[in-house]
Amino acid sequence: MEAVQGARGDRVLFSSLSFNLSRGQLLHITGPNGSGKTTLLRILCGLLTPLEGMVRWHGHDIRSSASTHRRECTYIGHRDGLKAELTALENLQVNARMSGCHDTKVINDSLRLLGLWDYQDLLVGHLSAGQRRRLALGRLLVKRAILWILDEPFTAIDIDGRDIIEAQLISHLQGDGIVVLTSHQALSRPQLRERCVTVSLQ
Amino acid sequence: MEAVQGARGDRVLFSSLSFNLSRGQLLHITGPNGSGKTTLLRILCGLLTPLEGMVRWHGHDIRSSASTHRRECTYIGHRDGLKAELTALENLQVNARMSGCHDTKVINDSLRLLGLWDYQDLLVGHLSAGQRRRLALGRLLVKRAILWILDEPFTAIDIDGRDIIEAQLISHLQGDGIVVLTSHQALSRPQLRERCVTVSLQ
Amino acid sequence: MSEFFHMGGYAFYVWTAYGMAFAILLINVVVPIVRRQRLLRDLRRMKSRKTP
Amino acid sequence: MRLFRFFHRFASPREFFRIAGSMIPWLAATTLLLLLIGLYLGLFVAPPDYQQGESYRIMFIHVPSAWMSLFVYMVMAGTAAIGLIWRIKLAHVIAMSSAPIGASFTFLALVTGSLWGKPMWGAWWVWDARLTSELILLFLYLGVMALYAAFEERRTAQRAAGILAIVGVINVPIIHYSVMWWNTLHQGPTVTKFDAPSIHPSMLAPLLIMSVAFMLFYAVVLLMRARWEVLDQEQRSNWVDDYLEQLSP
Amino acid sequence: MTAFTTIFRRDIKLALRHRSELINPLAFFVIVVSLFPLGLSADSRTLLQLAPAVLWISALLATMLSLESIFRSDYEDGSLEQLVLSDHPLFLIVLGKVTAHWCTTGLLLTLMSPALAISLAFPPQNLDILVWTLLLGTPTLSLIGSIGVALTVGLRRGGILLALLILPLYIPILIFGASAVDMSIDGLDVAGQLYLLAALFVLSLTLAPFATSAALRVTLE
Amino acid sequence: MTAFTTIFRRDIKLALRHRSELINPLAFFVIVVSLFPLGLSADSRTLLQLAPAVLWISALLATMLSLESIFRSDYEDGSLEQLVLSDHPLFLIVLGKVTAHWCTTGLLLTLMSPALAISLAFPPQNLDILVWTLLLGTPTLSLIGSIGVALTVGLRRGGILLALLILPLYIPILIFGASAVDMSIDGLDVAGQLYLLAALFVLSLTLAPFATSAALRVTLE
Ligand code: HEM
Ligand SMILES: Nc1ncnc2c1ncn2[C@@H]1O[C@H](COP(=O)(O)OP(=O)(O)OP(=O)(O)O)[C@@H](O)[C@H]1O
Ligand SMILES: Nc1ncnc2c1ncn2[C@@H]1O[C@H](COP(=O)(O)OP(=O)(O)OP(=O)(O)O)[C@@H](O)[C@H]1O
Ligand SMILES: [Mg+2]
Ligand SMILES: [Mg+2]
Repeated sequence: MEAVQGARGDRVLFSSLSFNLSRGQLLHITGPNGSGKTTLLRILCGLLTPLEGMVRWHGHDIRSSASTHRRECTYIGHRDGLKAELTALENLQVNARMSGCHDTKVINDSLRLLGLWDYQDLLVGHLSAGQRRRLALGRLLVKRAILWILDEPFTAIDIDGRDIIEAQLISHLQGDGIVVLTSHQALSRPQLRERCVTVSLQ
Repeated sequence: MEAVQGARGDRVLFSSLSFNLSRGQLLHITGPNGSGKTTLLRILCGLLTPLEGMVRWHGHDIRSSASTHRRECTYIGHRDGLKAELTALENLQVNARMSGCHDTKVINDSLRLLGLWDYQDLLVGHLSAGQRRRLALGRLLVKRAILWILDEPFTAIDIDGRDIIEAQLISHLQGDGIVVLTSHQALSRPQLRERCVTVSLQ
Repeated sequence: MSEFFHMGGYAFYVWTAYGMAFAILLINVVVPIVRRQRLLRDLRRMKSRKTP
Repeated sequence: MRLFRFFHRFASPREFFRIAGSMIPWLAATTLLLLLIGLYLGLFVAPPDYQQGESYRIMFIHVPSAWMSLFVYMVMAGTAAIGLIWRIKLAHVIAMSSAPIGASFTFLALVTGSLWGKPMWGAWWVWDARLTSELILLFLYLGVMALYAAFEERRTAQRAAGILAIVGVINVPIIHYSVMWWNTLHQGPTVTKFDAPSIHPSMLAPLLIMSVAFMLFYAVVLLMRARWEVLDQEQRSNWVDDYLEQLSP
Repeated sequence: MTAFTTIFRRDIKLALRHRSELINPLAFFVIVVSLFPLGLSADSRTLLQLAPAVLWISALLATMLSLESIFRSDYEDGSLEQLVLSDHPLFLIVLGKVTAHWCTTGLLLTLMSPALAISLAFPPQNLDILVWTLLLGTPTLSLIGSIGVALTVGLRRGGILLALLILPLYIPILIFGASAVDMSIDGLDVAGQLYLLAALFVLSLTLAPFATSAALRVTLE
Repeated sequence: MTAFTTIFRRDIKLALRHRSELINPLAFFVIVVSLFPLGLSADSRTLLQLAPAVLWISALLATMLSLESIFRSDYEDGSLEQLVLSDHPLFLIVLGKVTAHWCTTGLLLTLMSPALAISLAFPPQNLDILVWTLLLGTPTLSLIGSIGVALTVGLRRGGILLALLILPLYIPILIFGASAVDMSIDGLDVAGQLYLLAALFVLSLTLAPFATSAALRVTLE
């Protein structure tokens, strides 16, 4: 569902890159450090404008149909987007409400699933790096968008956590979702690997 | 070279932990998210005071012999400690000078080794996550301390980079250095594994 | 007696001053007592959560 | 040596909690008694001043609270320094419990001062050296309290606020000597002069008694605050559990 | 509207969580106002002459210094890019944040101002005009300020640049506000100034959120 | 000494790299000074009366607003913990940073002040006293400020708390500085005030770096 692309800063990182994704597919973007993975993801979710070309979603340029695209897409970047002064629960509540989910059950289930149930009343500033990353990924569970764009989702996350998240990715793909992610490690589950398209930069 | 330990915030993370390290050994601290790995490393390098017990270096409490300990130890945390407004080269120069190294050859060699030679005149703010991490690790090469304390050194680093860094760890250990690190992934090189002691938190 | 309260025309100043003093001393006594109650309540709750 | 051992024991949280608990009732009773005597002497016995009439009776609270505002600050800074240098937890607790009490004395001195100033100088407030520096003292107290509240981790909060308290000590001599260094509206030293105090004994007596009463009051409130702070800080130790058990069988 | 209320409540909660931060702009206001009598060798006539300007300038500086809190911390922890990507209209989100900011600064400053005015020998019968000008002026300050913050939030140490950008825009408000207070002390009619302040408020209320949203989208690139 | 010069040169280089930031405190100083004639209905006699206070207060606020840059960005990117862990005495590093800060703010403000003073109808023959008080006072402001920044750097949105902490400590300097300028206009002798300012400078030069180092070690925990 996407097409041609551009550059960053003064140097062109990738040019005439182009690919299509259909429902149920996972796109794994790989490449050495500095090859432009983050740049590409930010273009895909509309935070950066490509130097040339455009990104299409359901066939429309995402700049013209920005609101549909935003509603159907969740981006999780290098930074977690959590408020250190709110508790884990409050953070997830705000995130849920901002994406139209008012169901406490969904929120509670997500906390349990992510292994944060016991930490729900702790301020996020007091969580460890990995716990914070898990909470950030909780956005995926409360929003239920079609397109997930994840920039190194597994940083700071332990093996258990990785397992949980990969399971979520699988069920999302089985439910006809689309995932775009970067990661320096290979995906471990065969169910993921069989649905996976890889794009290597440089 | 170290002894008993304590806690963080209001909750005790680990208690009566104690271990000894001798020259040429690598300590791999593992544990799920939030188990206190970062806390332990910050105690080991003197940034946090343990709730109880003390850390000994050459047999002395590091609080009383702080300057020896600081001279002989390098810590690289979750954050990189680089100035976004200076170029890669300038950052490494400042770091080198602050640790008593005035030799441009050492600095140039480190840049080459880390694969940053071509990026030396780029502002660090324009480097990618992995390039920045590499530059932060450059501290190890210019300071030549005995004790290296590394908090998830491989985050955001690609496979090539990981290889380079593991090679450095091996040569450091062979030169009678000590390494303490955390990482959610296992170490890949057999030379590292045979010198490795593992401490699991919780 | 009313002359005493009159304070030679300075009643407002003198009595406000004494009143303020009384109020502030009282607050200083009350705050720790309230804190005591709250702390004991919190500690008990925490302990009862821990035991079962 | 005995004294040293006493302090050493006193500095252990558990003993402090116990000893302070047993001291409070006695101290409180003495304070109340002195306050009543002071008020009686000050309001009924002491004669009106020949210059200021009855308004001078504000002195019996103004001057003790002004003195206490300085004294408490020095206690706070002193204990903070002890806590930082010798890493004694109890010293930090005393320092941080002193801050709100000192702030209220300062506030009281300011309010009563301006209630006294209106009839005497014809203005609620003038920007002269002593008044200003007392106002700064209030801000310093508030700064220490705000900094203490701003950190989540208690130990860091105590030490950071302690450093600020020590830095602010410079203000204390400025307040005290301001009336001598600058010619101001405010009264010069009348009581604290080294030779004979230039004040009539029937006025001096209630003033001194009220001062002692304020001092004791400070001690009582400080111990009360410090006890609960210690209990909170030590909530993980066994003796706290024992104590709670003892309270609610 | 969900976006507005969610964000408004979130920001108020954040402010309340750090109660000390809530009183900080207030404390700053008090301190700056009291710097003036200190720096001047003051008698009450000169003070009164200065009072309107000093009160207004201090309120302006207190607002300005607290402006960064509207977006800075959200930017730094990555929440801001999430808000920009959310499927609610960005201007509603912005409006929620600005309203929360005003409630925790401008509103409190306004409520505080009479006490300070009295210490500057301000005549009590004119306090209502002072309060009215501040009540109409401070929301405008927050609104305009949000544009400046949005423009500078991507820069490190944007603090002073921000001041530089928005002060020129603040000057008209300062002039109308201070002169209204000044004239009311002299017993003149100030309805004109008040209408002007109200007009500026309405204008910025309708335009500033859009400008801020646009600025955010640009600086986040 | 390597530590002092390395850090000093690093910070100066950082300041020069963002030339706009170098002129920011200056610009702020200029703008605040010019707000006053706007907020007041000004004739040159009242202006002259105000000039010392306005100049000093603006210099103080400009310094204060730029204080955060001493440690904040180093804290955020993790450089600060590396500096604390380095094997050089921390107070030398602190001194290097404070000196760099003063060179890029206080020194520039001082050099700028005569021009602004003239615009406030300041008598030219008294400019030297103005410059001297600022030259002795602004380094003290930077030094004391560094303690405050070190204490608040670990807190999010420490900005206004910082003001609350250090303004009380700044007030004596303001009073001596402004009153010296004021008295010199009236033709009085101000040697006493200048000595006092010099004494405060020496005192803070010897004590502040240690207090700052201690504060840094505490807040980094
Ligand atoms: C807001 C206004 C005032 C403030 C902030 C204030 C503050 C102080 C302070 C801080 C002290 C203690 C000084 C020291 O021990 O070094 C003090 C003492 C005193 N004040 Fe005030 N004062 C105020 C108004 C007044 C007024 C209006 C009077 C009487 C006309 C007054 C009479 C005294 C006296 C007699 C002492 C005792 C002096 C001594 O012997 O040390 N004060 N005041
Ligand atoms: N500043 C703090 N104040 C209070 N508690 C904290 C603070 N920082 C961390 N903690 C607590 O300490 C625990 C351990 O944190 P730490 O960062 O050491 O974990 P970690 O083992 O490094 O985890 P990760 O693998 O996720 O990085 C966390 O669960 C958190 O609750
Ligand atoms: N703000 C910027 N301005 C200019 N150039 C930039 C900027 N951000 C990144 N770059 C350049 O773009 C290149 C790619 O950056 P990007 O962050 O997309 O890499 P990446 O593939 O995500 O790498 P990593 O695996 O290290 O995260 C970098 O080499 C850098 O030189
Ligand atoms: Mg990246
Ligand atoms: Mg960690």
